[in-house]
Amino acid sequence: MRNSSHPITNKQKLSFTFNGKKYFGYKGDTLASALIANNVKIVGRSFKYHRPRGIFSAGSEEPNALIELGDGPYKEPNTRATNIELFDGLEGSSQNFLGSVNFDFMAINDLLKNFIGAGFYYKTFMWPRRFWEKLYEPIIRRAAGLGKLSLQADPSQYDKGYLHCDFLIIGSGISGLMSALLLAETGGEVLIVEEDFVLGGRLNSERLVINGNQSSNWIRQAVKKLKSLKNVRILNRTTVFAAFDHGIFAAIEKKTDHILEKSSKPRQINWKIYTKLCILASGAIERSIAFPQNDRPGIMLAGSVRTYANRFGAYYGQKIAIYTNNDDGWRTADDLKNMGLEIKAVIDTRKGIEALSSSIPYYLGQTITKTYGRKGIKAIKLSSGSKLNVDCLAVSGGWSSNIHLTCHKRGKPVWDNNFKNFLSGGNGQKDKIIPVGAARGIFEIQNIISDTNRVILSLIKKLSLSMPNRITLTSSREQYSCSLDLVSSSDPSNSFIDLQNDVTQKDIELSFKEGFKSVEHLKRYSTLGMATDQGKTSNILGLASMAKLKGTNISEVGTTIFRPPYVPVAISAFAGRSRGKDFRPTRLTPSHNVASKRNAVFVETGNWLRAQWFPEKGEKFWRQSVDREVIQTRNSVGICDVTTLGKIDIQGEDCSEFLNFVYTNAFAKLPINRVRYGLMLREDGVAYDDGTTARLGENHFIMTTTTANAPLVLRNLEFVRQCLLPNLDVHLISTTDSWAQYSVAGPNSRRLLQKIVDKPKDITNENFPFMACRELTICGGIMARLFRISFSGELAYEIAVPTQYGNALFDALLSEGQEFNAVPYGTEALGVMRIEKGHVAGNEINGQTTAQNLGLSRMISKKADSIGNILSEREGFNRSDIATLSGFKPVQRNQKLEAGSHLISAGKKPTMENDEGWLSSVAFSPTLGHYIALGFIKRGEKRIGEKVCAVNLLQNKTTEVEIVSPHFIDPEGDKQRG
Amino acid sequence: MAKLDLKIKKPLDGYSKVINQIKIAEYQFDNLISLAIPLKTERKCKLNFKKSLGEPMPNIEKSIINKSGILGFRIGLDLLLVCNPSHSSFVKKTVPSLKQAFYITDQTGGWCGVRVDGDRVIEMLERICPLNLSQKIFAIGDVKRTIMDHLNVIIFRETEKKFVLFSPSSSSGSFLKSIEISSRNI
Amino acid sequence: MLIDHPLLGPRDASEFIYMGDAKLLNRPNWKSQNSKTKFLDYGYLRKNPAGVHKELWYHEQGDRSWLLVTRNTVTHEILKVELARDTKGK
Amino acid sequence: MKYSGFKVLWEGLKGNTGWKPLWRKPDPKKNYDIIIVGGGGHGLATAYYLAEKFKITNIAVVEKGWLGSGNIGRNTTIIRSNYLLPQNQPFYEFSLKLWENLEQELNYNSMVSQRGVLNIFHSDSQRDAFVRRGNAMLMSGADASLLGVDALKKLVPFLDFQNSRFPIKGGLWQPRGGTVRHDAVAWGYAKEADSRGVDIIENCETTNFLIKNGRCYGVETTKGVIKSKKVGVCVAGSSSQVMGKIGINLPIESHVLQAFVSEGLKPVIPGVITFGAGHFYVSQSNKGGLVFGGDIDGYNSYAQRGNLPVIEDVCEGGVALMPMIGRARLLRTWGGIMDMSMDGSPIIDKTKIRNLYFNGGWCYGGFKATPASGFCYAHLLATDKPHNDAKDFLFNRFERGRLIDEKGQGNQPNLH
Repeated sequence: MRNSSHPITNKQKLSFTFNGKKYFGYKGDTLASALIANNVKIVGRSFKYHRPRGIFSAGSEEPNALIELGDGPYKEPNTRATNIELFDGLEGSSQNFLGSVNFDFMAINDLLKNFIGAGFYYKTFMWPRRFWEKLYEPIIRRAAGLGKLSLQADPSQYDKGYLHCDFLIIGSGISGLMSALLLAETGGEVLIVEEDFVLGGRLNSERLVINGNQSSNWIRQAVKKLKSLKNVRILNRTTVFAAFDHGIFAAIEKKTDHILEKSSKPRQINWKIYTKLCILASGAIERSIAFPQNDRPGIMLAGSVRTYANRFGAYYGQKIAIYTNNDDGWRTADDLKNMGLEIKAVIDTRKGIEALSSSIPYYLGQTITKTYGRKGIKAIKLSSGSKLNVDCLAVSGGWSSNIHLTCHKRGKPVWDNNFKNFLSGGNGQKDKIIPVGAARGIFEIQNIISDTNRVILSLIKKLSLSMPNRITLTSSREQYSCSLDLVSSSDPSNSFIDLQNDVTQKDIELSFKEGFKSVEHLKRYSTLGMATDQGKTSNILGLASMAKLKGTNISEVGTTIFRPPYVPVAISAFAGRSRGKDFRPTRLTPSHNVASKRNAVFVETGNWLRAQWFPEKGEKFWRQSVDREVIQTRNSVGICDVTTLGKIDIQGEDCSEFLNFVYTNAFAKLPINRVRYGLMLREDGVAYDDGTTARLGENHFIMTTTTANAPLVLRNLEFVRQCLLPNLDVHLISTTDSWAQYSVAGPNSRRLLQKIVDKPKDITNENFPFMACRELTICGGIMARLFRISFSGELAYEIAVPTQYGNALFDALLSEGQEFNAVPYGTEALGVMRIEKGHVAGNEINGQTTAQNLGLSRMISKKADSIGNILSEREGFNRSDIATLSGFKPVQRNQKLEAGSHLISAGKKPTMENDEGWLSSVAFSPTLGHYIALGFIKRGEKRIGEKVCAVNLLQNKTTEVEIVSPHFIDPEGDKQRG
Repeated sequence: MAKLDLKIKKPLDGYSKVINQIKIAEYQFDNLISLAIPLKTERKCKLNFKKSLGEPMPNIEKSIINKSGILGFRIGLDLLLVCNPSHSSFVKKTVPSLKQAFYITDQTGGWCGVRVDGDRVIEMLERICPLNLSQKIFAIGDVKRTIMDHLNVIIFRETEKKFVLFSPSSSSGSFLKSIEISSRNI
Repeated sequence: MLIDHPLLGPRDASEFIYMGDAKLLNRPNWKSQNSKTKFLDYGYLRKNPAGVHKELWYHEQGDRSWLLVTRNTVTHEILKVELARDTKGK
Repeated sequence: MKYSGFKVLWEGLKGNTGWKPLWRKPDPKKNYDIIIVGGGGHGLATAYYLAEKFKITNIAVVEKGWLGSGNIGRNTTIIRSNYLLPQNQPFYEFSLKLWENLEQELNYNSMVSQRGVLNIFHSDSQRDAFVRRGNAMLMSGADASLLGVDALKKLVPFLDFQNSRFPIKGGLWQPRGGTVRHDAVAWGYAKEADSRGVDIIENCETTNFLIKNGRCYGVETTKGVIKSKKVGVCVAGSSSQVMGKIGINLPIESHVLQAFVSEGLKPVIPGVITFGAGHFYVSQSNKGGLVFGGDIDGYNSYAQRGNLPVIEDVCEGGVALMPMIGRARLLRTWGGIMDMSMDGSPIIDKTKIRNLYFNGGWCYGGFKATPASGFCYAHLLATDKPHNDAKDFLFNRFERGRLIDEKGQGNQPNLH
């Protein structure tokens, strides 16, 4: 119910639905506070036993109230009601039930608890073997899991961002705000990040007095001051969820989650924060106590009951008992009593303490042995035997410093026996995280104020920054001490340790009995702390329980560590904008526009889009276009954009020595204006890349690489330049994007180019023979480079112009080529022609093949050192039976070949032992009228003419093929020299 | 033979747009060349640079602009970029002069410039640029190279709220989209 | 991670490419005795310490320099960053 | 202890009082026939097969931390035998066959779940490579099929077939691949090795090897000296550290591989799906979490944790491949230390010290290899001869130039 005099009731009224029913709340509510105010008791079902569960906490530690938020593609499962800022039109529903949340058929599991305790599934479901996937597992899978995904693409937008600061302050409670005020005075950049939509942290939930006024006054002043400072930035609705190396933190900002209208702005922003230091003012999280039937709706953390009452005016019940092992529980009793609610009793597990409130009935040294009310607590029974009728039980097992982030770099928490609490242990490295306030294990406000002053001022002193004055605040006085009475001894199978994963005291006992005693084994066997809350409210209970069983204490038992993220974060938020078509950038070639106009079909080649073929009217099938492009090129002239090949400008006095070293073959004696084919190995002697390198001047070369390897080759060349041969004068510039380059191939290529170049005589066969190159001008003075190289085996050139002219040149070549019936061709025709000619490409140089495999071993010069030279001499590279590059034709010429088929000698079975090689590249050759292939087969060069089987078991196909030379056309190279 | 006229195509065809008060426009230039400093000739190159461009050769991550509006960026220990927006004698005079000391590579077509200008530019850049944009770290006239949205970008700060971003021309469409989305998302 | 580039200051590690053990700087002489053994050692064997490690990083999305980084492989703390070519000169 | 459905019922009725520890916690004896250094999946499997198949039971497994605390306890649980190379494929197929009977053999339900492994391809040359690989699988007796887009639309309709940057062109499908509940594998092997007399000694770190005249005769540990006739090292992730104690450098670097799990969700992912145009693979655990991963961080590390760029890269791949997972939340990330070898393949071999054996270099493929690795290592330890299916996993392959480079990346471990 709602306290009608609470200030929240003056705010805007909001309507929302939960499980299809309409309710009202106020601006400033969370979904959880609004549900409590509307007397919604059961919000979900537990993971395993499907027990009815209510809201348990008021923050991101919530184990029970996981709901499905939104509808259709916006549906978001497993959302913690305690973290959802209420908005008008919100739609939420419970999850993980069969039937309805109030009547769940799966609750049968609760009755089977004895048979399906920790790890039961390891001991059964093994027979018969086939039944696992067919029967047992599908049942288990359907029963497990929490919410449902919509199965539709996430329609929201997400973004990322980068923030830099000197001081990152996580949390805006009193210690966070004080730290910010102090550190801001040093002039450093301060970034305050607050998970909640309001600033102030715990102060919002308490009735504390600061400087004689309600603490909210002080928050207002502090925030106002901070907002006025230029060097302070505040992000609310933002959770720092992970700490990484060297002061890098990740935070998720909920930008539009609290707005119903689907905004065009991103829903969430994943900030990467770079900071010199982090002040961790993340407060503390209350823990539960394990006792029989401690999971009923209406049993809540005491601090959360207080939060709902103080901050939201929302009461879960009106007859309240408090069960505590520490002083803080009593404060809840006081606050609620002051609001006029009936406090049935404070039950404090501690004997021999002074009652902390005289006006409230209390029981000291007693425990709760039983609770009543399956769908909402009705009564509790004490160890003394008395039974109290209650409609809400506030439980406090003490407070745990919220040190999640300090564990992300594997910092081991250390046990503080004083406050029964794990503190940040650091991890021996400068991890740049400095806890303050409750996160540092200081729980009383007057001490938090003095300690925060002390910690931050000494930090400022250590950093030799300008010293601010300490902040003098007077406050209410708090008192806190805590016991470790966390686990009940009766009815262990109904005493819940981990509410979300339904881990009971009995499960801990069973783990112990079966030898799973180390904390890690306990976690893995019982699933303690492995739910979506990472056991924020329960881990200590499990450890206390194990300590009790082992007869030792918690610090001996140790703890598992928290792993990032602090709260679960949408996978989309990590992807940001890099999804769909924007998953990776798209690179377009200079001829892209012209090609689009000619209806080219494009293909992804790495990040490039290249024209694959250019369909013409009436062509229905890709092969028709490709065959035409090949034939037209071989008969006359074709033009293909080859800009994507890597181009590296190499200049310097020692270029030729450098090239001799990075290629296996020699380049020093390459004359100016000539091109040479080069082979690169990796240092392990395996073939790496190939391409042509042209010499434009004494100290100037242009290297080409394959498209795929362009950045890698540059990286390796830079390695050689800087790390292996730093005394050479060599400079490397990638010019892939700077030059548009087109292959002009076919018998009419020279005639076409002669129409373009400014001095046609310069490129006659005599002046410009095969493997010549030259810088020249075209079209009336435009700088260009011409290379007489041929991938297709035809008379062919590659012509390069500065990229800005590329589009126009492609157009010009096609229009000037009309008289020759010039054709643009795409990567498919390019591939067909190179296979016909027997040139290798990525399918052949795949990182596994050697120069020897490729039949290029003679290219490894033994006159000079080169990368990979020595290790290519190893025995395994030079065995007589290695597979070598060969050509293959189907014996029945009308048969199709498939790349990836394996080669088996005729009459042998297709087994691994009989495997002799494979087909690497296959094409239909329109020139020859049948399929052809390049491939590798053992001793291929000696087996020309032999017939073997190309086996494609995936298609259950065997094709007889003949081993031939890889050069299917013009093996003597007359055409390219013509 | 009929003389063919090859028309220049700028990567973004002269794009210009205002989104959320941020002016986004293709930064056009006539020439962009890189200068590599030959091994152990830093002194000679410094003299040549001063002589050719009239300004001292900048230190790494710093820039100069000369009276003809020509920009010089030092992007590596032995590497500079020189960008000529529109000065007419650049190719005929400046380049041959620089050639006497440096190795020159023409990169005019290789890079695409985008100028972003406006009060909210920092907010926008925060969404894609991992660098610290505080003027204490990234002063006016500084030039840095980094990665934005998977792309290599050279970022040059002209004023407090005005930057020029150079990215590879082949992917300039994707990069422009990144800038547009960033501007829209703030 | 952040790598404090000796010329450019701290830069996000995502601008860099990792190569590995700095022994790769010391390529054997191909004409030396046992050159094959030396190349095998150079190419394949690693000390791989749990602790301080000298390693090579390439500032691919930056100034294209190869860096020699001294880093602890257990804590990831970076102790020293140098230009690889400078250390070669020494 | 024999487990069964009946036993679970019976114990349930009795209040679960009769369960016993899965393995003893013995103190080390002075002498053993064989000591296995490393109580992870491979070490425990080795001990089990030595006892079961080679009838050698006087064995100690010494483990630095808690049993199963290495990569068996922090992997993404995938089993498959979709390898290309003849040195690998038969070995992994052998392993898959052992997985298929493991639960019955160990009387422990490790939830071997053969729901299939799918590798998506996005280009013609990727398809060519997958065809070659699929044929290698079939030739070594494994199962494989090539699925076209239509088949994929039926099998995994939630992939982005419409709007993806790199279009989905098909997939290589191995129906017998799947997942296993990883911790339970260690526990099952431990239980059965223990019941055959193997001493599993936890919290017992090997500090040195006892070596005399080039022969190893035991180990020094934090629980004292333990002698044995043979010592088998099986500590992938820490191989260099352990072998470094006697000055042996390995062709191995240690790298961190991160893994991720989402919050629990009702079943959506049928088997294992691997993206071919980025770094992302995913399966869904029986508890409902999407278990996913990608590439290693790429730098040498013993930290068992990683950094943000890889998390982003993996999630980008995930959302690109199947945009419906976008609203699922990442719950937990963690990291394991990988023995990244110089050609991406493992080593099961003798060392230059007599009676000292080595098993490591599993890169991030070690989990699926667990049974076969244990079996083959047991074979080597018992007979001094390599098992036929692991006969190429030798140290000297680097010297001989007989590399087993499945990915074709050469001697750069962080690329494998």
